Amino acid sequence: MMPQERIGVYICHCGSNIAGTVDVEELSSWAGEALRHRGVVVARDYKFMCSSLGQDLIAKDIKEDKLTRVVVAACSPHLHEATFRKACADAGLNPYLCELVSIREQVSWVHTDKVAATAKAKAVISGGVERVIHHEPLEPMSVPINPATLVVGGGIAGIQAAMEIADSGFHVYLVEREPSIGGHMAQFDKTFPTLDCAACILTPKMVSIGSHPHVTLLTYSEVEQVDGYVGNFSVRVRKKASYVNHDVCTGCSICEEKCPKKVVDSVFEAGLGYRKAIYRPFPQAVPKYPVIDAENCIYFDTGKCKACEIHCEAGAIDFEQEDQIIELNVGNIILATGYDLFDARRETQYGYGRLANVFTSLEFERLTNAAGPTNGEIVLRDGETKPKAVGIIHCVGSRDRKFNNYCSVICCMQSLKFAHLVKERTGAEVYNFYIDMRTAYKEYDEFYQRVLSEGVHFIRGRVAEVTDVSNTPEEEERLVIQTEDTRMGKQRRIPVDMVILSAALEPRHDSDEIAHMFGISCSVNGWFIEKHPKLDPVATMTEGIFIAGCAQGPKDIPSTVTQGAAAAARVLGRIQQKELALEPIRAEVTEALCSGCRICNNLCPYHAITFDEAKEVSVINAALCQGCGTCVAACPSNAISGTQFSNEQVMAQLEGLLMLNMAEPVLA
Amino acid sequence: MTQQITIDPVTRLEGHGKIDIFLDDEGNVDNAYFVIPELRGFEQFCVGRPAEEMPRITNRICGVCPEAHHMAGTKALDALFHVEPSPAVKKLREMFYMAFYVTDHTTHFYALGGPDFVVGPDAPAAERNILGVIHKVGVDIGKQVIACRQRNHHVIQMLGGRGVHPVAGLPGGWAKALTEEERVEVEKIARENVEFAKFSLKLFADVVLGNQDYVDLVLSDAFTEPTYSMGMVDENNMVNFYDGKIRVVAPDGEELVKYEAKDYQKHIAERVEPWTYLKFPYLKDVGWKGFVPGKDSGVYCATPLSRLNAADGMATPLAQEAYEQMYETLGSKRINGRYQPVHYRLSIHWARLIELMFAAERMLNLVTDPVITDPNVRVVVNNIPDEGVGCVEAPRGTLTHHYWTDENGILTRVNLIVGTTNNYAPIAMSVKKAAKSLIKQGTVVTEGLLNRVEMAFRAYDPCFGCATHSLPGQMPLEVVIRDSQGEEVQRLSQFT
Amino acid sequence: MSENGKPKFGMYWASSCGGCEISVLNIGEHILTVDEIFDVVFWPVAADFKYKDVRGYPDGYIDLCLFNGAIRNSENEEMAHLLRQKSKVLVAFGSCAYEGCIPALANFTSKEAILQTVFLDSPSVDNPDRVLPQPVTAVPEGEIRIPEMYETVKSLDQVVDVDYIIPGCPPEPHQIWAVLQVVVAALTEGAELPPKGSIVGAQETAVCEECIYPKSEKKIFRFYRPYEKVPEPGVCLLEQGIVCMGPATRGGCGALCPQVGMGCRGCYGPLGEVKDQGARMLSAMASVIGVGEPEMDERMLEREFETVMDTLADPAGTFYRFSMSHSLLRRAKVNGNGHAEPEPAEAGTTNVEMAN
Amino acid sequence: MMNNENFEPVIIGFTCNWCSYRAADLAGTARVKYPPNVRLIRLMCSGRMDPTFVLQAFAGGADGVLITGCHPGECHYLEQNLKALRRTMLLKRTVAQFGIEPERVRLVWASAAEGVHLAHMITDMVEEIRALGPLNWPQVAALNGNSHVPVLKKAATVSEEKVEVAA
Repeated sequence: MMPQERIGVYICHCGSNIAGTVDVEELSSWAGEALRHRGVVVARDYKFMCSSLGQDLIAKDIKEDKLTRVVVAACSPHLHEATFRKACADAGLNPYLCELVSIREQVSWVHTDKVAATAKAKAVISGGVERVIHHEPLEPMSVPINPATLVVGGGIAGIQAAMEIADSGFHVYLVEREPSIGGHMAQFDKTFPTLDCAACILTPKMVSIGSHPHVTLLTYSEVEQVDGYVGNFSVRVRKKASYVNHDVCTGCSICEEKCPKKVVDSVFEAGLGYRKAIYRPFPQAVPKYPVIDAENCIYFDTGKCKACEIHCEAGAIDFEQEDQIIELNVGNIILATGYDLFDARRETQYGYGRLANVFTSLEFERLTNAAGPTNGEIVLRDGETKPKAVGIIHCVGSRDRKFNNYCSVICCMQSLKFAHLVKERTGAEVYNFYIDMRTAYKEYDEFYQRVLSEGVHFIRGRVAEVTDVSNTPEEEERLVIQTEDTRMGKQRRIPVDMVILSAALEPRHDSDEIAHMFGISCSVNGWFIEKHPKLDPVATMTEGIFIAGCAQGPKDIPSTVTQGAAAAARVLGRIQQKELALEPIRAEVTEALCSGCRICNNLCPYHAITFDEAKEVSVINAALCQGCGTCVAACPSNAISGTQFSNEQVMAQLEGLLMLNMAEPVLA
Repeated sequence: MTQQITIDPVTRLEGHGKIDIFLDDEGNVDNAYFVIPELRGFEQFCVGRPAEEMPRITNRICGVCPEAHHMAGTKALDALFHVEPSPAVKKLREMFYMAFYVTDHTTHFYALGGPDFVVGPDAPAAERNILGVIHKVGVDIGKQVIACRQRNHHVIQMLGGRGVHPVAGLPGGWAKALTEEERVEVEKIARENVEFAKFSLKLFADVVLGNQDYVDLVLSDAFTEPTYSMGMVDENNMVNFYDGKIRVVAPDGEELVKYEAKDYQKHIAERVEPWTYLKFPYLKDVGWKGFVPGKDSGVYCATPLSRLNAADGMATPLAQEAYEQMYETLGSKRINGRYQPVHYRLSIHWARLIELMFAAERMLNLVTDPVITDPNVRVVVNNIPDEGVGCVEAPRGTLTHHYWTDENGILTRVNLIVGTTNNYAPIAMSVKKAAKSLIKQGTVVTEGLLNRVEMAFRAYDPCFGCATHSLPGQMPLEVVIRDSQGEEVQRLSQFT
Repeated sequence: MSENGKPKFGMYWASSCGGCEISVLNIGEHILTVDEIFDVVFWPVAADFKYKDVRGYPDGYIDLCLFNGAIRNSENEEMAHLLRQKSKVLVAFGSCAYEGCIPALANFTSKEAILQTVFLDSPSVDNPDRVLPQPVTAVPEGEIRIPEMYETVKSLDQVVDVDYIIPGCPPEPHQIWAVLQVVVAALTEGAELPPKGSIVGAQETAVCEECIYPKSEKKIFRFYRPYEKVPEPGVCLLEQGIVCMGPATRGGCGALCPQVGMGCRGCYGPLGEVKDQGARMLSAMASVIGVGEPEMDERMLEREFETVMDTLADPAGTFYRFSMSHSLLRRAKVNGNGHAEPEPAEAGTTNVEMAN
Repeated sequence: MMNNENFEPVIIGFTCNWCSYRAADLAGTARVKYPPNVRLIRLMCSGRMDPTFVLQAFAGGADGVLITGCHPGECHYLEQNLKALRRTMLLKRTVAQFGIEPERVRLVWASAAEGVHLAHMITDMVEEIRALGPLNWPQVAALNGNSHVPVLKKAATVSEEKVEVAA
């Protein structure tokens, strides 16, 4: 029978790169003869196939010899596959009917014996010819991109990302767990190294986001379910009942004044201050509406009180309010879910929670914050005594085999900031206990120098313990920091009145669930994994899901903002494309052959494979599939086929490489 | 000049069986060889397999009696893993096994051996098959036979998983328990079986015993061969198919030995001949004296008849009744309470029907036993396996499986002594004898004559390598007579 | 068609166990219908025939010939050629003819090892002169010939051209009857026959499709041999770690074995375009082993996997239980019964100890 | 062990598009030399590696099969290389029962940066297979004249096209 395909074989000299080690003329005449019965109708060799003249050769043959397949034997597909595919496409041949096999990187450059190299090149070409016979014309898949975007997390990263996108005129849904956006930054007083006040730079952004025409703010809300794929995610959000009707509430906060129930504020005030059962986390909260914390509300507990309702002139209180389920359709998602602070109690030897005047960094932020519980007064727990000496311990829970191996990045600068503030406001002696000083960013080290010059003490060494057991009269009634001073090379005991622990940044306690819900993954430490640590730090392995800020790993505010903007830029790029073209290398289930054994169901890291309970067959979502082919190889029924790497194609190439297609099977 | 008559193929015996008859210069039978030309080698290729698979591998030795190999293999696993099955398990297995016996004996009597009698040994061959039987006795009966096979195969599938090649056997247990609904169904089937067995015995009495020619044929010297008889007996020395000791009695009825199946190697050895792929077992206690009958020759039979010969009787009433009737009719005397063995090969058919009755009655007893529906018949086994022997009575003779494994239960060694193999020597002898007594100087070898030669071994229901069957009782015999140069001088076949 | 206008039917067994014939008989009363519809011209199990007649038949005389049994020796192969020549439609009937079946497990070992084991090392054998069966034996009266046993068990399609395949060990009666009806329709009413080479009497999907147990995602943490676990009722056996060939095995039997709590044996052979049933099952099973995390140290990973795989006894014998002849490799290079080479001598001595 | 010095093994290598194939490219651009006995097939991921390919390679006359992928934890598709590892391990156990030395199947991790490493692994494997000697599977399967020609398309009648070769 006549071969069905008309195949052209093109052998590149690549100057002497290939021709130097491989007998290219021999190859082309051999291919023309020995592979004719396989459908090879043209075989040429040429100096530089990738040159425009070389490409013209191919184009000409495609037209004149009505080629249906093209095999180019040249360099690595990673170099010129696109080139030759385009050449074919321009000549009217589907680009995927062209196969580029490497006889340079894999033959001429790595072998020396011309005879052996030429023999191998023949095998490689015969493999390409057998393979290309089984190629199918493919079209890139295009997915329409829904222009709306979901941003999860209302910290500075999320705010920045949302802002960038909204300002470009595309809609953003910003979901925040807490009653207000702002995140950790809203809790800070000053920001290093410039020491400008966090609120001053953050709140304007919060306000404009809150009132932005293209932003739907969903605070006190959590994402419950995510379906779909890049361009077409459908997201279910639960908006928790706030028992306050935002349509009528004016945010006058009279309800907060009148509410009789005081609650320790362990979130915003880090446990240093109180809030009411109906509350806004802080005065500049966005949105301005309060929420009722049902767990602590007297009415919800006893059925009596209703003080807020009584005093609310707007009549905004609504005890009957229920959680609201909101369905969103978005094209892209940015996860900016931030971090949790390391629980300093776990470093028991530092006494946090046991020794009153040991504070965490976040507590201290509140302490120094003018809007904080002490109106910015740096005092001991008693609320009045000013410390005469303050110890600041770095790396609490970071760079510590017992807890987290990683460096939390911000602690050094944060501690320097604290040191400066203590000095400035109390004149107390300040001791920094550090392992290494890490001030590697614009103007960071300058700040370090400045604090040094302010007379802050720096002691290098891991602190052994913080204790209130005194050995000397001067230690009495004080906290003693027991440490090794590795510069002096001796043990030291330093009495202080206040200890600040620069606690580590940790992944959110529920980062695993979040990752699973959005179909991405977490590193061993629990941070979200980026698509590429260097070249693609804000994308993930799942198309259409991006990450920004500390959710991806500890970082300071500038980097966080940068990532927020970067993620936004990536999303905007997608939105502008309107449609997304995906490589047509995909796996597909042939329903008629699927027995529903479900072997394949949990093999896909992108959750592209689902089970259709009604039809009892497995289904692959082409837009989620990345084409790795693992399920194709695993399907015991051969019910899953993989385009461009089908069983037929690989087996054919295999037989070609073994020269089984020769009239006489020869094994070099 | 010497002539060689080749009967090829006899029938499929792990392939085909072949008889080579050599005539001397006078044209008398010099010698006759019964040849088994195929070997599959289960004993070797099972090595390396997990032992627990043996019941599901060795049943492929024979698709006609896979249940026998499945059961022998399963019992070998009990021993191999040192686990004693619960009474419920034993009874469930035996009931399953009885259903198999009913269908297998039915198949043989009506489709294999039966035609010789029902339609007659000299009837045209074209009629001597199951359809011939049906024509003779009527379609209704034919349908009864089919129905009997079907309902019992239904039980086999219910408990074994599949109608052919069951899968349920496990060390110390059985994969499938019997539910009450199923039990009720099986009980009904068992009762039908008893009725069918009664009917079959009556048919035999009417058709065979009612015909003096047949009786003479049965009693004729050409079909008489006194040898030792082997069979499995229960604690009361009654016939049992599933479990018991192996008893061997001399031609005159004297007990030679009664041994535990696991000791088979002490009492059985197998000869090898270069002209056949099948081995010839014989009694070690007597010794191999060649292909000769009698008390001094280690040759023995393991057939329905020899099972009856070796036992003191049948454990169920109707079967016992039929048992006594057979021995009385064949003129056997009771010696200290036991009938003397009989050695008329053709009466094996009769013995088979008596066993059919026993199997039916036994099945009924078991299915009405309260423990039969115990749901806990599958057990977890943790013992370290080493070596085990399993033995049952296959319809065609005592069947022994012997396995050795490593501590992971991977087989290192396998030995199988298969039902019909026991009878290889006696069959060879019977064939030779029939040939000698039928082919004399100057005889023209005719089809009827060939059929009589054939009848000599058909009575054994031969299942060589336990894979031999020809349902119409129709051996595709063909005789080629060549001169010493090998030139064909006469070719004839029994069905022209 | 013969004088009486009936299609001519033949059935033959090569190296098989007879189960295929029993399964044909198990179509019950339909057997009488078969007798009515067909003119049986060759069927050792069910009717008379003349060998010399078969040889005398004109080529293609038999309309439908069901051939069961594998090709184990020269005689089997001769019959295959004869019947191919005499038959219009030759069907590989049952697992042996289709893919070798259980007897093809012999392809894991060698002819020599088989003869050694059976005739020399068997614990009960009495063979002082170490006699082995010979193709030709001189006896006082003349000479006796027996067929040559092959080294490798072959499937029917490896010796002759085959028109259709009916898989199964044995094919289930309801499937046999279904196929016969199709053939009759084709022969009598000229209905369309399936394309040559089709697998008939079975379905396009795996056993799981017919299996009574609901399926869910699979993660196997260890394998259980059938006596190591009493399966939880109503749960897929493979998900419980009990090896079941169902996912890689063609359906059509009705998923009988799993119904009694035993994993599918795999007797209906591979699916669709699958070239090697064993490799498919191997790949599927290895894919769903549940242990091991990407972060783990490589040695640790391998240890974890080894532990799980140690619970899977005799992988080759399991994956290729029925399809050995038709597998890509077809046979083992040396004795592959889990031993590098057969050790007859050693076995022999142990045997003596056992015997005494 | 027979003397195989003059024996040139044929080894089929499966590579991952993201790591080992690029490692092979890198070996080329770095002009690292290795024996010409290995012929590579590109897959998107070692997870695509189907044991059928390996058996087909042996059946078709290959003396060894090299499977390469990203290091554990570095898989471009997260953890598909672990599936390749599991399949390869089970495959080695299986082919051993066919009397094929497990060494004839080798799994090598090679990141896109490890061109030299990959070249070394290839050289090493070629020498190991050379020492093992030819596998000759077509002949093994051909015992008893089983004319085992590995599945190959029928050679079509030679077409009349005249072959042009660019001057």
